[in-house]
Amino acid sequence: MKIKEIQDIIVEEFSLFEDWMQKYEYMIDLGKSIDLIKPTNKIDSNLIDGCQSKLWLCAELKHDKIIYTADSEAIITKGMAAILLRVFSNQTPEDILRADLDYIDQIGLKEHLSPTRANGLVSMIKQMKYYALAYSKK
Amino acid sequence: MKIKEIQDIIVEEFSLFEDWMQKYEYMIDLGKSIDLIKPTNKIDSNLIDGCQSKLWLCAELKHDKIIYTADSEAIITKGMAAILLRVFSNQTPEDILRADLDYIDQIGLKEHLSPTRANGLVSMIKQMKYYALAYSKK
Amino acid sequence: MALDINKIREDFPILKRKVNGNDFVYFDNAATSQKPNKVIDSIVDYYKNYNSNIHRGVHTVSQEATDAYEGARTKIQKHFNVKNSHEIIFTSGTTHSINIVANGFKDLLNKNDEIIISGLEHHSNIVPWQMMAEKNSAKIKVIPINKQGELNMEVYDSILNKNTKLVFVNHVSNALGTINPIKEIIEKAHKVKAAVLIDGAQAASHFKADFQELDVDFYTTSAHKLCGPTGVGILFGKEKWLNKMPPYQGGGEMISDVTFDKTTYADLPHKFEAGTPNVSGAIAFGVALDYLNSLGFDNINLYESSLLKYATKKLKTISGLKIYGDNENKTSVISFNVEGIHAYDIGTLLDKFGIAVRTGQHCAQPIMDHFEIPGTVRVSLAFYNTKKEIDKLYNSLKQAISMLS
Amino acid sequence: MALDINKIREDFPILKRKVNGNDFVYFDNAATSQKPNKVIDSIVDYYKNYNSNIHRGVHTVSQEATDAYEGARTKIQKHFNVKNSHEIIFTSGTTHSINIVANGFKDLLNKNDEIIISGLEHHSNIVPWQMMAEKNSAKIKVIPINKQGELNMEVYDSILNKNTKLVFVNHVSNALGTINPIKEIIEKAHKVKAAVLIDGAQAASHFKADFQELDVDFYTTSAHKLCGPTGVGILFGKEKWLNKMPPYQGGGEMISDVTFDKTTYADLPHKFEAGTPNVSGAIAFGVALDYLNSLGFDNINLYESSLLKYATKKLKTISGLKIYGDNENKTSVISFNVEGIHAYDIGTLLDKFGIAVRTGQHCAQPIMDHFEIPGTVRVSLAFYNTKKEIDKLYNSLKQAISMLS
Ligand SMILES: Cc1ncc(COP(=O)(O)O)c(C=O)c1O
Ligand SMILES: Cc1ncc(COP(=O)(O)O)c(C=O)c1O
Repeated sequence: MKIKEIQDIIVEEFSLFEDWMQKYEYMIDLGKSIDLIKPTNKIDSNLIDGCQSKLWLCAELKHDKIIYTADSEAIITKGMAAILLRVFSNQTPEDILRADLDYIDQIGLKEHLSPTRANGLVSMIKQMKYYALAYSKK
Repeated sequence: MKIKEIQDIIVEEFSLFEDWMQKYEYMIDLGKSIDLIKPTNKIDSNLIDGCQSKLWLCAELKHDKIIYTADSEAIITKGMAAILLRVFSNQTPEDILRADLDYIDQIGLKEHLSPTRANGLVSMIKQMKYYALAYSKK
Repeated sequence: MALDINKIREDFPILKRKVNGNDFVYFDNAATSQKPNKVIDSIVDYYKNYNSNIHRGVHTVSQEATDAYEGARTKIQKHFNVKNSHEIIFTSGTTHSINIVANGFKDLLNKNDEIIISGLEHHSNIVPWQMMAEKNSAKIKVIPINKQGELNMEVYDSILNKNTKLVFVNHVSNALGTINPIKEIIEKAHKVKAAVLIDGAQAASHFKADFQELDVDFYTTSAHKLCGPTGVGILFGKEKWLNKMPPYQGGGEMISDVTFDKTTYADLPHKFEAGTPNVSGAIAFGVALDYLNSLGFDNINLYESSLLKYATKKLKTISGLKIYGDNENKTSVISFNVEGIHAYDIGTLLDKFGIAVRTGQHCAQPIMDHFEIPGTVRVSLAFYNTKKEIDKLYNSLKQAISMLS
Repeated sequence: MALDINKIREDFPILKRKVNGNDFVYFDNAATSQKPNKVIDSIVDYYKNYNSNIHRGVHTVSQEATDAYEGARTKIQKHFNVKNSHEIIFTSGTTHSINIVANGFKDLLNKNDEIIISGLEHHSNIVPWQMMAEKNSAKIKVIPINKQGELNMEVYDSILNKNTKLVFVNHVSNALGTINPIKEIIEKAHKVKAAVLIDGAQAASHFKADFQELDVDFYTTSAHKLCGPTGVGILFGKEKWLNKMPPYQGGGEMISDVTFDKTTYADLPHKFEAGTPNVSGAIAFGVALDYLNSLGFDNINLYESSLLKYATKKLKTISGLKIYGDNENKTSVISFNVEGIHAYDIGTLLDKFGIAVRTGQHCAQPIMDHFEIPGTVRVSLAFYNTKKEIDKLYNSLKQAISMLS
């Protein structure tokens, strides 16, 4: 599926929630259910800077697509990471570089992506784009 | 004449002025007319700290009374100094130590004696009192 | 006289706002305090009526500003019972104050000298000494903390010796709220002729310290922690120390004579107040102290203690909740974790309920290392908080935990 | 578009006050500027609605404060056309900014290195270098000034050499108003690989500098000089220099990792922003720039030039009045003496007429020594001043002179 399509699905999913609590419960569930990263990849060199909870990000190229995996000690951060990875992972570097984040705005979670918020997600997105850039030049 | 009497005379004199301009013209005249200090005493060791214009103060004891002399580059400061010396000079150290400055308030020139004003007059008064203290202990 | 909290809350406009649709509950007072109208009004009054650069000005407005600025210094002097007003230096905050002293002692110490820091310190009180020790090779020793988050005074006794030149301890720990036995620390330090700097950033909003009675050598605090504005604080230093220390910054005000060959430094306090100071900030700081004194520190203390007791008792009933530094000598801070849940998650959900707490290391990583935790949730109270707000915290916390478990 | 000065004056509440019974005329703008309502309102808004400590906070109000604070940094970045926002460091003012650089170069220079200072400097720009040179034994050379109060550029060319590591010049002299040829100074310094710090405390309120076009290495200014609040300023530094320099103060924010053994410094700009910054001040600084930009610096410049010309011409008609630094390249400052009369006396009488001027050395004793005078009367103009006010100055000055002669 293309990035835009996945984003639209996510926006639709979130439109069903009636209040922030349902939304957060969903994020927390995402954070809990998804096993995002291989334990062997939970190493310091995969750590993202500037966050209150540890946040790891990994990327590998498979069949011209980047598979991202991530994990966080904080479950809400992990849930947010899951929402980001669902869109970006398993896409071509070029598509990833072109992708925007408007859907995060639309589902009302933009606050988590403020550059001044200490959760590391903005740095994580930057890092994902760097990986995409690196792989696109190969 | 006693300090209090001189102060009363000054207050009376100033009560005749109708506006600040007359008052300042009088001060300036005082500053101009009175030759306050011997040129040989205009030396750095007689300088008062913390003023925009140089201000010198001298004290000597004659017949148990202190004769103060002072001078300043700025004429208004010199005038103010003259008003202060008229009261304090030629008095006994004890009377000087006891004297207050309410008359300056009464003649409406208190602003010149603010401790934060850069004219040195507050330091000069302090210095006059120090001299009085020193002589009273002799 | 008991405080009328509802009336007091009227003084703080921000307490009326909503956060995420809920009434705002501010439990981040250790980070910064909220400001009463009087303080805000004094800033407006300054800028609307008598803003001017101070000192050396002969015009009326400059005089008014100077008098208000120096008047604030006198208020602070009186509040802390300081002997001379020139022993109060206006700084941009505690961090700046501490750096003045660390810089000052750089040249006064050498490699045989030792300084003692407590293990309960905020980064502001660690890094300057490390930077100093890099230059003069003085040795830094640490008073460790025990399980209750208190200083181990036996170790203090054992590391204190005739080479000790300085002891640095905060009055109240920002991460745990522990009140340190500063009187005892000072007395013992003075026996070996060491100077003592007390970092009062967390203490000054809770109690009134008497510097002469404490016989403290240096004391620092920030206005923004005690209902005053940002960007201003003080360094108190005994005259003899301030005279001994070299100036920290060069600039206007702090010199009495400048030529290209040589510069003579001005008298205290100007020697340490280079450049245009935060005039409106200093004045508003004085107004903040007036405000707090009008409530009365005894009253503040009494009320805050009862709040702390109430909150501690209530939070402890939550299963899996662990308070760090749960000791008898503490004030207004509850630092905790809930088993299996990350502090960040709790903070994020509490915010959704309108409750502001701080999460993380609280600039005190060594304390976190001591407890082997990445951080805590910190609830810090002020006199304008209420039991009702604590109830709301309790309920929201329970709900957050159930969402996160 | 010409400025509507009467409308602009409505923005400045202080201009409506009386001084000694007269309309207040403020000609002490080089000491500090007055503040428009928008700036004052932004401070009130901050404290009433979203005051909080910034960075690392996860709660909404902390986020709002952080966003506004960082937003102010971005405004400043754009205003001065700076490449990276982290090249803008918030400080407590120009003096602090300059001291960061002086401290930073302390370890980067040794006794064979030379630094060049202009003879037109404010004390803030002299003393830090003297303090630095005492430590690293670098040599300080001075660009002398000529009779018109301009820098002697021939001497500059002759003292600039491959040992020159730093050149420090103010953009505009506070004592005389001279605009220095900083573009030329920077270009020549770069040819010998020296860095250049421009002190823009007096310039930034009059014109908009483009730091990338100037290719300047460091630039400093204070908010209070450009319609912003006291207690905040900036240091601009090129990334490569800021990375090279050691931090100035230790404390919270400026470290990324603290243990008692070792501390790792945080990234720019935090490395130089230890402790709680002047949050409300930084935000209001941004608002002040917005305000000035809404008037337009070209308009401000044009209007101020015409005011200066008018005032200069008028004052020159007074016999015995001598202007120092009466040259072509100057802005908004008239520094003068009247023969046989002390500056202090003129300042005192003008104040009685409600007119605020500054008298004395203006923190620039070397310039006074150059002209062999104890000080001057300094009239410094801003865009909210009017020709009518200059007429009033002229008349009052004439009257003062007649009283004093
Ligand atoms: C040219 C110049 N440099 C530096 C300064 C110092 O600025 P501040 O006092 O805001 O630190 C001033 C202010 O008077 C100045 O005019
Ligand atoms: C104990 C302690 N010391 C020092 C500081 C630093 O104060 P400031 O950030 O106002 O410089 C703080 C503030 O967080 C603190 O809590």
